[in-house]
Amino acid sequence: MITKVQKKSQIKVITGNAAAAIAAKLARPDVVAAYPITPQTEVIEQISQFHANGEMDCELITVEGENSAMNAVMAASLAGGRVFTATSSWGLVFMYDAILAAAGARAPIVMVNVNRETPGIIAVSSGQQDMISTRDAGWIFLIAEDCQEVLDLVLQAYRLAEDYDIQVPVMVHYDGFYLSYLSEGVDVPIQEDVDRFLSVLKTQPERTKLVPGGRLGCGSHGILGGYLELRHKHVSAMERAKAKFQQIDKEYEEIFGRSYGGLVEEYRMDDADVVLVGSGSMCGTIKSVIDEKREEGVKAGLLKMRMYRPFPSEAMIKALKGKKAIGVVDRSLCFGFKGGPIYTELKAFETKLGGSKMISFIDGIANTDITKINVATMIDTTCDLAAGKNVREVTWVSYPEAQEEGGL
Amino acid sequence: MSEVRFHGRGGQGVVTTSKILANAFARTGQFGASFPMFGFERRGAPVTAFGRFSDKPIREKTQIYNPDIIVVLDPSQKNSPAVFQGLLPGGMMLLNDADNKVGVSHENLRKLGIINANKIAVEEIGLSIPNTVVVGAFARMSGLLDIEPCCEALEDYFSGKKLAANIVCARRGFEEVELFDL
Amino acid sequence: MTEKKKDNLTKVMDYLKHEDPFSKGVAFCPGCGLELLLRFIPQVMGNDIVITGTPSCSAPVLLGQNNQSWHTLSYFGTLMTGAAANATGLARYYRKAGIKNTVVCFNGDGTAADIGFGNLSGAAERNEPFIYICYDNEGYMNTGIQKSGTTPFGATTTTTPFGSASKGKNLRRMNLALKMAMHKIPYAATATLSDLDDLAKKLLKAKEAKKRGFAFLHVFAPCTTGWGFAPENTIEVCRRAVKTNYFPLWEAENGKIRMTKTVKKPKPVSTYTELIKKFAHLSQEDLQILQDDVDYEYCMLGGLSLLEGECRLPASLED
Amino acid sequence: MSSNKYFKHEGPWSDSNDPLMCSDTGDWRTKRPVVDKDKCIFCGFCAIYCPIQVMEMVEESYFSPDLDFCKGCGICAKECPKNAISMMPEGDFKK
Repeated sequence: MITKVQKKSQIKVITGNAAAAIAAKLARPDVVAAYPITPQTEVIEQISQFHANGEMDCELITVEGENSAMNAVMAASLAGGRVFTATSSWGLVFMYDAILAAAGARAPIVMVNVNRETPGIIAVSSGQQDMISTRDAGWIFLIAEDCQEVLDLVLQAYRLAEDYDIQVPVMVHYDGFYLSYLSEGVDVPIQEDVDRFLSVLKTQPERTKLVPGGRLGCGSHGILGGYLELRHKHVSAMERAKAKFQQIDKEYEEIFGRSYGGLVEEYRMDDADVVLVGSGSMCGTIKSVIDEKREEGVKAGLLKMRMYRPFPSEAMIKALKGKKAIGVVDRSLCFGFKGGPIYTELKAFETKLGGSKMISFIDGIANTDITKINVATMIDTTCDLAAGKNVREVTWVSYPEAQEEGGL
Repeated sequence: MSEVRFHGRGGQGVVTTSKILANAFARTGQFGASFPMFGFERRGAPVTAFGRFSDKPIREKTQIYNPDIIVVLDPSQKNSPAVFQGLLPGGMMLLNDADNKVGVSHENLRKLGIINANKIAVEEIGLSIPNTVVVGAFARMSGLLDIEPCCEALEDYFSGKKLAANIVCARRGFEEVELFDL
Repeated sequence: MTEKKKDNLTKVMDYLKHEDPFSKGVAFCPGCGLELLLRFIPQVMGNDIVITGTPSCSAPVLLGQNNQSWHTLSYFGTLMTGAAANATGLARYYRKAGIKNTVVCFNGDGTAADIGFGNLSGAAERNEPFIYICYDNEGYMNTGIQKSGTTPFGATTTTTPFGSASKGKNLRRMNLALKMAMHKIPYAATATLSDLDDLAKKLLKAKEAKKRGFAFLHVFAPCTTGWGFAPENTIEVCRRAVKTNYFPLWEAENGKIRMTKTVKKPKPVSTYTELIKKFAHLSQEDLQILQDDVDYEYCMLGGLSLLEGECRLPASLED
Repeated sequence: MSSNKYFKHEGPWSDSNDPLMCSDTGDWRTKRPVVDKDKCIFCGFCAIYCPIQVMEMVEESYFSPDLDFCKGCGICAKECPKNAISMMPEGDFKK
């Protein structure tokens, strides 16, 4: 008979940034390296305070820039350490070369990226453009909807990144200015439960590690066939990550009592005719509007992407197949395409959706707020599409001027 | 669900007011969510924060456009149109003001609470940071929660002598707020 | 006869206590200063070092090919932008895990002085516990001889060619080692291949200093191919660089500079440049500019080294 | 898992527990160092300055290059204080 641990998890009212910092602390990383940037700053401040209080026994490297943060954690993780870093926007872009190197080196890094706009303008505003700018770097991308999920995903990310069968770095994204600064109740698990959840990794074979005198070197040139082999191994690991993440989500539920459905979360999808596809903090608002629309008799549902890379195409096709109309909400742009990035990618699977029609919504970029009214507009427009009405392929929800001018 | 908008200036603890209230709601088994409106936070600059308080989980992650309650920590903004923007019918307003006369009006405003929070704060903590007084006054005016969870919530933000002084602030806010039905 | 001969053996041999971990046949040019330096370091410091490297002349040998390797050292190879940060990550993790280590971050002047200087400076400021060695061949040799921050005045490279409107590089070189010493790190030094006993001593001092934090070594390593001198002259070029004060040898503990070799009667810099084709086009006037720059730099250094006696590190600042 | 034809590991790791790679750099040589054993005073300068470290001690009496790898740079000859090493055209030795 197992004696139940007396300590219990606690609800704490904290920001998404604090949730990320606490999750990092609970994962007991060996090395943390980070550089502050709005809206991520609080993450590294909190970790610094934990470290200063002696609550976090890690090597804390207060680097001189994000590029060094990524380079430091990459090397530390390949030496065998558990690592953590956090950034946002321009910081993510300043890391870009190291992000590619870390993925290619298969360094199991866990990083938090607090989404913020990137291109051109020094815009301190929300948006997922930074995520899109790095989507083909070979990292696994997970996206959180609320502060609780920030904490849960960071813990799940360690299981995924460091899994012997995966060994791919994981980036946990959450919306800056929304979840970063939003204070809400978060169920903070106790250390023993987190240790138990992560202990599975200790039962696996050891990954290759850089040891002094170990006669192993990391960063070998892949010559001809060797390079191809590495690329194929990487892509194969990304594919395996889908089933692995599904399994990790289930195991997480067994210990912590929370599950999100794995790669995608389906909200009122069973009998839905029209579906919005979304990701991140907008999903909470969408759920709330869907409930109101359901009262009016509109059969709307939400498909929330929790995993963006690898693209969970099978799970999405399964959930979306046969729906009358799908509106994909993008918080970023896909320059050179009219529709948003997720829309453009999902469009590749259109023939497998059994005739579902698709449209693209662009909102929540460049300091715009995805309001309940905006979401209602999106659902109405998707209903129009389902009803066979003539609907624009791409709608900039907060920028009707574009449509008036006869533009996109 | 009650949607609350907080108006003040950098240095008054506007965002913290909203955070403490969210914390207090969570302590009663209810739900609270608080976040600041984006912008550069500098001492003296106008600051807006949002709070949602409910007995059900709060999922909305948007700014608040139609508040049920407005809380004004900076008296100089009390007649600003931005403060009343979108106020729903039957709305409430909590005002930190040395002048306890009803000097504001709005068609949707039905209840007004006035508290001289700066004065109490100076007396208790020696600084004119009105936020914890306003927390107590909010509990009383809104009737949404008792003062005890508010005092408990302060433990997450203060400690030692500061905590004790701020608890006194919150209690005095709760007791001394003057309520007017309009 | 044999006994007498044994006494002649250079004392440098005494420093070579460890095996050469490199394969005999590696792809460096004949007469390459980098190759000598790279083989020398582990023979002095030991084979249990972890070396980090970046794309450069050293990379084709330092990094492996597929599963194969040119040497038995543990190495980590990535990007020029983050070399010092890579070494930081390694050294910090080993410290946390209690793994005995000597991390050597080995880079050319392109990484150290130019693209990777930001994180080199950051690592020095944080006094990270590893050794950074810059082999300075005064340009980007691996990409085909382009100008770097340490390329001296007048030198031709493929991006500072000689022409009617250009003397080669029209700018003066930066003094990387002095910049690093000014971070007040436990140890910073210059060295070159003609003075191998001096180099060996400094490698061992750096290894010792690493226990207190950051150690930086700036090693002058001429490039026969990129500079245009006969392969057999590599060591002679180094020797003349020292004898003309073109590359003075010094060390600095906590920023306090001490000359490790003083040249009694420095030769004119032309005795150095005459060996090297990249300076061949320079007129007497141009050479004077280079001479003036060398003199000026040496004067600054000399002034700083004179502070040695008066300038004591306060006990409160000792580790 | 995909195949391990080129790499033993998931990522780009080289393994020097296997035999090291090695090129026949002796073939690069156009001139060959020839040591005059009588002139050699066994100072070892040729050995310490040899970039590829192929000057080997013979009977603690003189030094001799490993011609399988010597690239023929001539540093040994140049640095020898007794001019005991001469660089001879490689063609002279071809059979």
